[in-house]
Amino acid sequence: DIKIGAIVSETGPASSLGDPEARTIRMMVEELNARGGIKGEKAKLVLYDDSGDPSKAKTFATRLVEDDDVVAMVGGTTTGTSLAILAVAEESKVPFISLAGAIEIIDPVKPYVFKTPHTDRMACLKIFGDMKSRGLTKIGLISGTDGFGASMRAQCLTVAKSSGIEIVADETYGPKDADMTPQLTNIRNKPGIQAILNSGFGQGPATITRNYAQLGITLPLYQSHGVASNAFIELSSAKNAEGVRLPGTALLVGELLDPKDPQKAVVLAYKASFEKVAGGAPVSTFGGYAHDAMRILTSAIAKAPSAKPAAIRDAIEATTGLVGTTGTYNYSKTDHLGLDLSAFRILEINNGGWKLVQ
Amino acid sequence: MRLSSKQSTLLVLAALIIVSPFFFPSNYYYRVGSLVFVNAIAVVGIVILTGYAGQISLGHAGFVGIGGYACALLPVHLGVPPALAVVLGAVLSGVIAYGVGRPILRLKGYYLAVASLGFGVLVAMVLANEGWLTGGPDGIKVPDPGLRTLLESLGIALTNPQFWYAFCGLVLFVGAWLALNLHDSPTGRALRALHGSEVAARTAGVDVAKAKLNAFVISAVYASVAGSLLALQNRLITPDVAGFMHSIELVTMAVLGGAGSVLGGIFGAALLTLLPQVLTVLQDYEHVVLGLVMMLVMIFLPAGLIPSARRLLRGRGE
Amino acid sequence: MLTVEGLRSRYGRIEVLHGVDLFVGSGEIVTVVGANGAGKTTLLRCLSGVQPVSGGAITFRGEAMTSVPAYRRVARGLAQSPEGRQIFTNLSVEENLRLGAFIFSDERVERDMADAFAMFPILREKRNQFAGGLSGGQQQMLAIARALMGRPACLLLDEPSMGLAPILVAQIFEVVKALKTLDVTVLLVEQNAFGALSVADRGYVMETGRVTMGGSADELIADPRVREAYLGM
Amino acid sequence: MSDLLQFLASGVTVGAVYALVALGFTIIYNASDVVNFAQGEFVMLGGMISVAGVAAGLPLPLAALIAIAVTAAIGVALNTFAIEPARGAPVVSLIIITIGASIFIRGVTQIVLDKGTHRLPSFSGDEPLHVFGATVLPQSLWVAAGAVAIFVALWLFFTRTLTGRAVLATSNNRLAAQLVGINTRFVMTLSFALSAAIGALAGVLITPILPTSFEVGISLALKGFAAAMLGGIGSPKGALTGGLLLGLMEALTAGYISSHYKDAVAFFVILAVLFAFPRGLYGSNPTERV
Amino acid sequence: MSLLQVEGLGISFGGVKAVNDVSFALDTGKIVSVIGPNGAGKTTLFNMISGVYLPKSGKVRLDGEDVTGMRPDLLAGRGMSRTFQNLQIFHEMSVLENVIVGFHMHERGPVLSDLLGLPGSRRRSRAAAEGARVLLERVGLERAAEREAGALSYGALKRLEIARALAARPRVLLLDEPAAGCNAVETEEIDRLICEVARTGVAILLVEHDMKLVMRLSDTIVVLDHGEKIAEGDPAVVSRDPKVIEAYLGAGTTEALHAHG
Ligand SMILES: Nc1ncnc2c1ncn2[C@@H]1O[C@H](COP(=O)(O)OP(=O)(O)OP(=O)(O)O)[C@@H](O)[C@H]1O
Ligand SMILES: Nc1ncnc2c1ncn2[C@@H]1O[C@H](COP(=O)(O)OP(=O)(O)OP(=O)(O)O)[C@@H](O)[C@H]1O
Ligand SMILES: [Mg+2]
Ligand SMILES: [Mg+2]
Repeated sequence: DIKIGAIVSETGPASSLGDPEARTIRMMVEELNARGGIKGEKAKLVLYDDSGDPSKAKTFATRLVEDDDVVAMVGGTTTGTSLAILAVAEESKVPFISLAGAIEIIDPVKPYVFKTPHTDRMACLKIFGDMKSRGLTKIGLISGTDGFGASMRAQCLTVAKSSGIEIVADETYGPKDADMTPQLTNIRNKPGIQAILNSGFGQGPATITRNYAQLGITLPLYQSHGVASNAFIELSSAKNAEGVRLPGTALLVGELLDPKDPQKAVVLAYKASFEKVAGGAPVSTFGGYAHDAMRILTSAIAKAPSAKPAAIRDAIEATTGLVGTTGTYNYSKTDHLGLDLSAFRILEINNGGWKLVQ
Repeated sequence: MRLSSKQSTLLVLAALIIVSPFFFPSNYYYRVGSLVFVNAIAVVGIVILTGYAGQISLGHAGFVGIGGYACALLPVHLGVPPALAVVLGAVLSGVIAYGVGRPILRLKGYYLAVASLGFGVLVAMVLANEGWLTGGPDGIKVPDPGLRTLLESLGIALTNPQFWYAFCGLVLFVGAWLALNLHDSPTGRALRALHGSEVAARTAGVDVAKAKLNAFVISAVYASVAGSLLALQNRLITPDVAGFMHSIELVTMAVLGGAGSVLGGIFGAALLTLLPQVLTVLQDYEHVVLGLVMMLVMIFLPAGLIPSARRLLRGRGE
Repeated sequence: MLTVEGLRSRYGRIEVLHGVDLFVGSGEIVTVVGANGAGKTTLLRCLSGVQPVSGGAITFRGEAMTSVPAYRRVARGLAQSPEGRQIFTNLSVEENLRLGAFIFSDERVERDMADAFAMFPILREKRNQFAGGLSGGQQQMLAIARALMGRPACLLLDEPSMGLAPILVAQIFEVVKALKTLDVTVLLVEQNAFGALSVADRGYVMETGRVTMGGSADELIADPRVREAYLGM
Repeated sequence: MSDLLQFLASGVTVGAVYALVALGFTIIYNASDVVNFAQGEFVMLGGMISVAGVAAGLPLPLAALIAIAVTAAIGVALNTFAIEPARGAPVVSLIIITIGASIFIRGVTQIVLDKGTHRLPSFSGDEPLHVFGATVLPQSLWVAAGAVAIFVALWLFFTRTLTGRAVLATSNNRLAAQLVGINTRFVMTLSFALSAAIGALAGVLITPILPTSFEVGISLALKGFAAAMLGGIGSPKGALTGGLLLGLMEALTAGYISSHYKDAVAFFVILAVLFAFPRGLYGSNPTERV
Repeated sequence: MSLLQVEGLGISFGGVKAVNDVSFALDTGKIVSVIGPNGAGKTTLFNMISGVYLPKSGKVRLDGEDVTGMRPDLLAGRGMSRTFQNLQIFHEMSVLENVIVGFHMHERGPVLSDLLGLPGSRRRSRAAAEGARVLLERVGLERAAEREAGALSYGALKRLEIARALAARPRVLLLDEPAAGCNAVETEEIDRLICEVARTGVAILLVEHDMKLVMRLSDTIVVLDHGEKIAEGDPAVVSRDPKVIEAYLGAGTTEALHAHG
C-alpha cells in the first residue's frame, strides 16, 4: 500500500473550508482505488481533523510521518495549520501540498512544501483589475477578523496603491456576527466611494450581502474567492446576491466554459462525482483545491521512480501542465505554487447562478 | 501522612514521565507526551487558583497567549534569547495578572468568571487584530531557542519531540512540586480556607484580597510558562491559544481530574489531550464520544478522577 | 403512628445509624435526646426521606415509607423543622411560609399564615424582608412556622429551641404542648433535655447511632444515668 | 441622525439575539445555580431541526414546533441522564457535564443532520421597513418581540406562580425544598425542558438573520452568557437588558468608534459595569448572615 | 483604659436600626455577656466590632486605638478573634486543618518560601499543627482530627469553631452562642473552657441564650433590645431588672435561674 496522509479542519471555525476538502480527499482516494490504485498498488488514506488548531495540526503531522509512515501529506486548511504542518514536513523530508492561501507557505521556497490555491494577493490583484476596468478606484474594504479575512485584507491593503486603487474605508466584522449594517452604513457614507470589497468566508459575506440589500446600497459589491460556492447564493438569497462579483475558479462555471477550455472536462468531472457523494452539498473552490492537490500528488507518485518521499517530492516539483479545477499547474524549483493570475476568473452572480465576466 | 501523599504524588509523576518513553514506538508519542505536559503545567496553575482558592477564571488562556507571544516577539524585536523570553513572559504575565487581578478578584463566582473571560477575550482580540505586531489570526513564527543544539554539543542527541518531552516533563515536575509545597503550606491553607468561607478566613487573619491575588498571579505564571513552551516547540503561535475555548478547555481539564488535586489536574490534562488522539479512529464520532466521556467521568467521579478514585479506595480500606 | 425498625444509615461508607428502633403513637409527644454526633439529626433526615436508608423500615400511619420520596412524605403529613434552620435565604419571609404550604392551594393557607404570624409576631413585621437577613433566632422561628404551614400530622423538630431567647424557648415548648391538643404528633429532638422531657409523653436516649434507653418522660427524668449524662444534674 | 437610528436598529437586532440566548440561561440557573453551557446548543438545535423540517417539506410553523418539542425533550434527557445522576456533585462538575453535553450534542447534530450552514426564510419577507431613514428587516422585529414575550412570560413565572417560587427555592436550598414537599427532581426536569424550549424558540427566530450550523452554539452561548452576567444572572429583566445593552454597545462602537474593537469595547463596558454592580445590573444581592 | 471599648456603635439595614448607640467596655481577663431577645442586634454588634460590617456611627477602640471599620484580618493581627452563630467552617478541609488556619497569623510567611517548601515554611506549619492538636484536645475533638470537617455533627462544629478562634491566641475573643446545640453536660464543658481561657487573660465577649451559663460566667452583662442597650451590670442585678425580665427572660426563667442558684 501507498500511505497518503491528510490533515484538514473538518470541524472548528474553518469547517466550511475543511469539510469539502475532507470529502474530496476521501472521494478521490476511493476513486483511485476503484480504478486499481497507483501502479497497481492501493492507496491508503490517513486523514485527521485538526479542528483549525495549529498545535493539533503539528501533532497530527508528526503522527503521520512518524507513526503512520505516509509518503506525502496534503492539507492545512488554514494558513496557521499549514505553517504548523510544513515545519514537520521540512524536518522529516516528507512532501506536503498545502490547501491554504498565504504566500509565506511557499515564499521563500521550501523544498518539500507546495500549495494549490491562489494566494490572497492574487485574488486582490484580480479584483482590483476588474474594478479598474470598470473605472472604480475609490473603494471601501470590509473584512472578517478570522485568518482568511485578515490575511486577505492585509494583502489588499498592500497591493492597492500599485493597482491604482484607493481604499477609503477599512472595516471589520466577527465571523459569526448577526448584523453588519453599522459598518456598511459608515462605508456608504464615505464621500466618493465607488465600490465595496468584502474579504471573508463562511456566513459573514452572506450577511453582508443581505445587509447591503437591506440598506439599499447600490454600489458594486465584490466578494472574495472565499465565498465561491452556491451555498453563498443560497444564504444571501439570490435576489440580494444579484450582481455580486468575485474572483473564482473555473469550477463554478464549468458549464459555461468554452468547450475548448482544457479545464472544462476536469471541472465537470469533479463536480459530478463530488455532488454524488456529498449529499446535496454544492462544490466549492476549497474542495477544488483539495482535488488539485490530490491530482498533483497521485500523478507524481505514478511518475516517481519509487514511492519514497524524496522521489515523490522530485516528481511533484517536475509537474507541469497539470490541469486542475483551480488552474493549470506548472511547478518548478523556484515556484511551488505553479499558478498565475489567469487561473482566476471574474464571476458575477446572475439570476441565482454564475456568469463569466470575461 | 500528608507529607507522604505529596511524595507519592511526585513519585508517581516522575515514574510516569521517565518510564513512559520505554513504551514509545515513535517520536509522535513524545510529541503527544510533551503536549500533555504543557497542558498540565497550565492546569496545575488552575488547580492552585480554582482548586485551592475556589476562584474561577475563564480567561487563563490569555496568559498562555502572553507567554507564547513573548517567545515570538521579544527575540525578534528586542533581541532577547528565546529561553530568556520564557522568563520575561512569565514576569510580564505575573505583572499583568497583578494589575488585572486587583479589580476583578473582588467579583465572585460567575461574575469573576465573566470578568476574567472578558480579559481573555481582550488578549485574544489584540493578538488577532494587531497583525503588524503579532502576525494576525494566522499567527507568527517563533525562533528556535537552540537548547537542543546545546544539548547536542554536550553529547546528548535527542530528536526534537524527545527534547521537548524531556524539557516539558522537567518543567511540569518542578511546577507540580511547587504546587504541592503550596498545598500544605500556610499560604496554601489560607487559599483553601477562603474557598470554604471568606469571612472565617478573614477573621482568622487571612488577607483575602492579597491571597486571591497571589493565587491569580501564580496561576498566571504557570499559564504563561505553558504558553511559552508550546510556542517554542511548535515554532509557531496563533491567537487561538489565548481564546475562550482554550480557557474553557483548561478549566475542564482541571475539574475532570479533580480541581483540588495536582495529580488530578495532570491526569485531567492527559485525558483531554490524549482522548482526541485516540478517538481519531472513530472519525465522525470523535466529538460524540469525547462529550460522552466528559459527562460520564463527572457523573461517576463527581469530585474528579483522582479525588473520587482516592475516596473509593480509602472507603474500601475502612 | 410512626414506627422505626432496625433503621440503618450511612454517610458514604461510614455507618452512623446502626439499627434504630422506636415508635411514636398517635397524638404523642416523643423526644429523643443524645450527645453531639449520636445520630439524632441523621435519624430525622431518614424519616423525612432526605437521607438514604441502608436498612430497616419506616412505617407511617400504617404505610411503608422507606422508599417514598421526600416530597411525597410531606403530602402524607410528615413535616420537619430541620437542624440549621435551612430557610430559603434568598426569598422573603412570607415566601418562605407560602412554600411551607407548597402542597396546598386553598384559602386555609392564608389562615395558617395568620396563625404563624400570631405565634411569632416578629415574622409579620419582617414578612417582606429576605429571610437571609433575619437574626439566627428569627430564622429558627421561621423554620418552625414553615414546618407548621405544611399542616403536618406528625411534626419532626430538630432542636427547635436552639438560638432562641429564654422567653421563646418557653413558648416553643408551649407550642409543642398545644400541638398535642390539635392532634399533631411530635417527634422532638432536643439538647435542652430537661425542657423537652417536661413536655414529652415519652423519650428515647440515643448513643452513637443506637437507641439505648426508652421510657416515659418521667421515668427518664428520674433515671440517674440520664440525669448525669444529659441533664447535668 | 439616520445613521444613529441605523446603528440603534442594528444594536436592537443583535441585542435581541443575545437577550434570547441569555433568557434561556435563567431558568436552569435559578433552579440549580448551574450555568448551562449547552444552552447555545439548544439554540442551534432549534434552528437546525427547523431547517431540516422545512427541507423535508414541512411548513415552517410545524417544523418550528417540532424543533422546540424535540429540543425540550433533549433538555429533559440531559437532565435525566446526566445532571440528575450526578446529584450532589459540586456545581463546577455539573458545569463540566453541560460542556460535555454541548460537545456531544454538536457531534450528534453533525452526524444526524449535517455540517452545512443554513438559513430559514424570514417569517414576513425580506422587504425592509424604513423608519426615518433607517432600515429594519421585519425579522428583527420578530426577534425583538420574541425576546420581550419570553421575558414577560419568565417574569410572570418567577414572580406570580408558586411553581416559579419552587424553582427558586430548589436552587436556594434543595434540602429545604424537599422538606416542604417540592418535587425537586420535577423542578429540574421542568427547568431543563423550559430552558431548552426557550433556546429552541430563540433558534427558530434568529435563524433567518443569523444562519445556523452545528457550530453556532458556542459563540451564541458566549455572548449570551456575557449578556446574562451583565444584567445579573438569574434575572429575566437582567437577561433582556444585558442582551440589548451588549448589542447596542457593539453596534454603536462599530458605528462610531471602530469595528475592529467592537467586541473589546463591549467587554470593557461589562467589566466597568461589574465594578460598579458586582452582581450585574439586576442581580440579587442577598448576603448570607454570619 | 479598657482593652476593648465600644462607643455609641450603630448601624441600620434598610432604614431599620439594628443597633443604635451601644457603648460598653471590656477588660483583660473579664467576661462580658451580651444578651437580648432574638433580633436585638447582638450578632450585628459582633459583626461591627470584628470588622465584618462597617458601623454607621460610633467607634470601636482596641487598646485605645481606633479600629472602627478595620478589616477583620488586620483586627485579627491585633488580637481579635471570633466564632460565628451561623457556622463558618472550611468544609472541605480536615478538622485539624480548620484549626491550623486559626494559627494563620502566627504561621504565615513569604509566599515564595511556601512555594519552595523551604525549611522555615515547613517549620511554621509543623508548629501550627502541633498547636492545633493541643486545642482539639481541649475541645474534645482530638479523635476527629483527620476527618473532613463537613462530616461533623452540629455540636462538634460549634466546638471546632471555638478551637479555631483560640488558635489565633486572641486578646479579645468574641463567642456567638458557643453552647447552642449542646446539651447540659456539653455546655458545662464549654463553660469550663471559657473560664480557663479568661483566666489566661483573654477578654471575652459572649452572646448566649443559655442563661445558666451566662449568669455563671459573666462579670458584666449588657442587655440589648431592639438595638438599644436597656441594661448593664452584674448578673444578679440584671437578671432581676424588670425590663430585662419582660423583654427577654420571661417570668418563668428567672425563677428557675434563681431556684438553681
Ligand atoms: N455529611 C456527613 N458526612 C459524613 N458524616 C456525617 C455527616 N453528617 C453527620 N455525620 C456523622 O454522623 C454522625 C451523626 O451525626 P448527627 O448530625 O446525626 O448527630 P446529632 O446527634 O444530630 O448531633 P448534634 O447534637 O451535634 O446535632 C456523626 O458522627 C457525624 O460526624
Ligand atoms: N444583613 C441584614 N439585612 C437586613 N436586616 C438585617 C441584617 N443583619 C441584621 N439584620 C436585622 O437586624 C436585627 C438584628 O439582628 P441580629 O442578628 O444582630 O440579632 P441577634 O441579637 O443576634 O439575634 P439572635 O439572638 O436571634 O441571634 C434583626 O432584626 C435582623 O433582621
Ligand atoms: Mg443534630
Ligand atoms: Mg445572633
